[in-house]
Amino acid sequence: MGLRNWAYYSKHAFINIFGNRLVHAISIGTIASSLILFGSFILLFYNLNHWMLEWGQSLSMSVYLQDEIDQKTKARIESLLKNLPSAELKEYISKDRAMEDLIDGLGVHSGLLEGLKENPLPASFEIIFKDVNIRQLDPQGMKEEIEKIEGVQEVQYSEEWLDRLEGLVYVLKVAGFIIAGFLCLAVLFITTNTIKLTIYSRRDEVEILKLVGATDWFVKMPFLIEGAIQGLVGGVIALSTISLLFLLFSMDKVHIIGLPVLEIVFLPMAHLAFIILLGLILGLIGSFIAVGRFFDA
Amino acid sequence: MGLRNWAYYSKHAFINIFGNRLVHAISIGTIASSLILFGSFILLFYNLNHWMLEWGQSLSMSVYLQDEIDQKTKARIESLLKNLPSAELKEYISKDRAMEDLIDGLGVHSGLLEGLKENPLPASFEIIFKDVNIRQLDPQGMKEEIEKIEGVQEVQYSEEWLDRLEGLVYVLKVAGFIIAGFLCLAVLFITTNTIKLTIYSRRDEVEILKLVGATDWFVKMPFLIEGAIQGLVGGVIALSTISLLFLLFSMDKVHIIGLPVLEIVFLPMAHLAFIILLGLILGLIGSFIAVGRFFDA
Amino acid sequence: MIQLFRVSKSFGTSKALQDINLRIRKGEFVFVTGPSGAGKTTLLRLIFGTEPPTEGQILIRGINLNRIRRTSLDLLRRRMGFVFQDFKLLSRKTVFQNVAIALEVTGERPAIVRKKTHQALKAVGLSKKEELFPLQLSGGEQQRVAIARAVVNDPLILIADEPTGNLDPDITRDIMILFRSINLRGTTVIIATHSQELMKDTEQRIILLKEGRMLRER
Amino acid sequence: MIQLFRVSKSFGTSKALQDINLRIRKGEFVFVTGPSGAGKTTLLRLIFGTEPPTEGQILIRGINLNRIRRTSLDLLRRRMGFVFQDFKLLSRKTVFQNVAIALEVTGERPAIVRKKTHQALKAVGLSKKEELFPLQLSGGEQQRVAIARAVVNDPLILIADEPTGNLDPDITRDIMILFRSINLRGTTVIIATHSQELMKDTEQRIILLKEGRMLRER
Ligand SMILES: Nc1ncnc2c1ncn2[C@@H]1O[C@H](COP(=O)(O)OP(=O)(O)OP(=O)(O)O)[C@@H](O)[C@H]1O
Ligand SMILES: Nc1ncnc2c1ncn2[C@@H]1O[C@H](COP(=O)(O)OP(=O)(O)OP(=O)(O)O)[C@@H](O)[C@H]1O
Ligand SMILES: [Mg+2]
Ligand SMILES: [Mg+2]
Repeated sequence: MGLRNWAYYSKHAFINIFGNRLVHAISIGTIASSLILFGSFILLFYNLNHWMLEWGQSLSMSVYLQDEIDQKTKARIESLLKNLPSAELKEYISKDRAMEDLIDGLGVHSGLLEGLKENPLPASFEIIFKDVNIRQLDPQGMKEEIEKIEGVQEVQYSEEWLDRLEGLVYVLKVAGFIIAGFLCLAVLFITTNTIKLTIYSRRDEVEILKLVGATDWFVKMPFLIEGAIQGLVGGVIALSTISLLFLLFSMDKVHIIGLPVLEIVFLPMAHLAFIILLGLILGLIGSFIAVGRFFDA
Repeated sequence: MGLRNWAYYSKHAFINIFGNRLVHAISIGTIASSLILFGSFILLFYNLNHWMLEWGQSLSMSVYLQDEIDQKTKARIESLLKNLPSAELKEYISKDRAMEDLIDGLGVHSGLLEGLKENPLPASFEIIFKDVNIRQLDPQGMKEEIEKIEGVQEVQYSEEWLDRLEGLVYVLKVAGFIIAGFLCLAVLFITTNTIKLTIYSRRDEVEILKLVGATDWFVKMPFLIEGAIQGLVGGVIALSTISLLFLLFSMDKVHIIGLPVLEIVFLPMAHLAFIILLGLILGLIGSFIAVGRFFDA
Repeated sequence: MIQLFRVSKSFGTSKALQDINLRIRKGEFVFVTGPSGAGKTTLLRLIFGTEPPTEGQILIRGINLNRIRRTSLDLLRRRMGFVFQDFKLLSRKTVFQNVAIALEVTGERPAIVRKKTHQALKAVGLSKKEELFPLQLSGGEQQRVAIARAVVNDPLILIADEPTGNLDPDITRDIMILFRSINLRGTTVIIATHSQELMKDTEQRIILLKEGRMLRER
Repeated sequence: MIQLFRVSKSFGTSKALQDINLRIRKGEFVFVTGPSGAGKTTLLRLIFGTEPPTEGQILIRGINLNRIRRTSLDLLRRRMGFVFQDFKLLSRKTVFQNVAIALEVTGERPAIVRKKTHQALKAVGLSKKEELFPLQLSGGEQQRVAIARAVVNDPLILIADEPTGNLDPDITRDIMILFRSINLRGTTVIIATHSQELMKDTEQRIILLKEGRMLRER
């Protein structure tokens, strides 16, 4: 197909869009709203995933201190821990607090501790490693490193629950992809149906163009371009709406839904581009299927 | 409007559906798939809610036994507990298991227990109250009641976490309604747009009927009936599909998504009727809006 | 019956009709003629109330179309028959349904709808084609369906826009006889046509339009 | 140029054409006539390849339409012009675009498309209406757009179905002169018509159809 043909196709696509602006507006509205459904789900899913990962990826360590250290040593340990890469010093638990926690934890059995003369529990610093890929972290090496610090008695970390969380994240991911797949099918179906209807309302055009000797492609191309444009515009509208929704929900005071203050993150660029691309592709596929129909009849 | 008019309207609605069966099929498909989205969400949401409530409404109690009871007394207590209304006997924790659990729970601090000569922990029965409205249950009275049983040392239950779960259920509910609201809007928009397109492709009919002196209602009624039928059929198709999906997912071996085996429940009748009704109403509103448009032009 | 006072009709800058004064009495039989684009169709559509005049007043049976309510216009249309130049048939309905609809809108009883529809289709020679769809008919057959629809409800006023453009001389004669007989039963008939032949051997009144103006009457 | 051997066409049980044998040579000027529903339009559509014959063979410029490939039919149609009885104009495109499309499908250069389109519209007297849409035109004007589209690509074969049914005598004469001049430049012209007037003072060949059969030729 030469350049001149493309000029015709595009020209006619735009003439058609103008001539059928009502139908196009309706169709774009439908495509946009189904893409909004899709995009909102992706956004929700992405955030759930994000929260899960953030939660799951925070490896926490307890650094137990020797009983007899002075304030200076303690301050030194504290500053050393603070400077560990991507670590966050959560809290300092004194010997007394440790005992209180233990009594609470034992509940009815706390009578067990009644015989103790002195508090055998060590004080500790609790640290959390955030925003790191848990697989790249070497907790064992870290533990040994920290234990070398003067005044540190022992370092403990628990890994077991990580597996559980990772399982949950995995379930969420699989469920998410299944739902996204279903949604995608529904959106494809709705989009192609809508474009089918727009073309159906103009089936006389197809007939007349064939009567003046237009090739199948000459007839189809403007419809395909129109479909692509509808999808593209629908995608852009959907994305704008989702962005707006995002801004609305991520405002400082989102207590309308009573959610605990969770940090809402927006989709990464790749996902954004994907929604627009999806609109474009759906528009193309929709018009392709739809226009094909009216050639056999 | 007399009976004869209704006969005409219905007759023409059916003639039109037959004459425009392609357009109607497309439109019904779109309506059905957007209702499927909506219904699936309702089903998912209903199940989440169900799980939460089931989880949240299971009050668990520990019944601690005296140390010196014999097998017969223990068996009597067991059968008494089993017969409590809506109670489920979860497990029996022996003195030894209780100690193991405690050691696990203490972790590094388990050294504390090293000095003990004998196991001071009591054996216990764990019971769960399921499928009851937590607010109607009187845990305190229950506790006192059970403590009267011969051989029972003490009864403990914890209530504090219930509040937290109830909060979560509330958040889920509010979020669910917001999402359902958005979905409903989108479905309404898609449905009306689709019906608009079907009517748009037949705008000549509106014109010609007006030219032969038909009243506005005479022209509109068949379109409204057609819209209602489209919505109704779409709703029924959506419901059937959702039922099928439900059957698929609630099959014994639903390990495709790796979900822990959760009991999936189907929607109650009222919800089912609602989806069909929604289809009907959307079809009516859609055609009402759509046909109105072509009267002013 | 029909009165036009200083009626003009413009579409944007183009003037389709200018300063038309006209009075058609009950039971008259009138031809409207003139070259292509002279304004014949526009004149008929103004009388039928499909378009409002840009200027002037139109009275049908004493009712001013400028002031008529929507529902009264519907009622008025049921007493008028119009053969459109482009037929305006419902392509998704059968020939029978297309003609019957003009009676159904009046709320006529089904039995009478059937009887009158059959009669009208017989009068235009389409009895055998009742169950076909418009697109399965020849051009002339479609035109006759349009004529049947216009006469089926015994209109007070029958307006026909180039009703024989697609018909052969024999059928044209039959249709003109049909129009005359309807006219004899008291219906006012207005026919727009180019055909010299149609108007040749009549004594009927002829209104000649040219570029939107009434040139002369006979 | 055009040959039909024992061609029949049925729609369901109704026979629109029966056993037609016909040969039209290059450069001929032929009228097809006959009463409404005789099969004129059907005959022209068979020649144009819009409908396949139920029986028999049709050859256009030596090509058998029964065996022609889809793309070759597209190419063939570009060398033919067809004035449809119901015009078949694109209602969402302007008059200019409606005519230009017949050239654009051939991949003609834009400058030439513009020039030829203006010429064709001028030939039918619609220079002033180029930017209007079909529904803003009178019936006769629409018919002339259809004629302009049919002649704009200098067709080898021009087929016109009742091309003057909505035109007044003056314009009819102009259109016939246009057809004659195209014919003189070598184009084969086939016109279906009811109009006795159109065929009155010609020496042209006339094919008379009745109930699907060829009755006689002149
Ligand atoms: N909707 C419209 N918009 C713009 N111009 C219009 C419109 N309708 C009619 N016209 C113009 O008004 C003029 C008169 O049109 P009209 O249809 O009345 O002519 P006519 O006498 O019926 O012609 P014909 O014999 O060809 O049918 C024409 O020039 C036409 O282009
Ligand atoms: N698609 C179709 N289905 C059924 N019957 C058809 C179809 N097309 C044409 N016919 C029938 O074939 C016959 C011939 O139709 P055709 O259109 O060829 O007539 P015509 O000679 O052009 O008539 P006119 O002068 O009225 O245009 C008619 O009786 C018509 O009803
Ligand atoms: Mg006209
Ligand atoms: Mg014909």
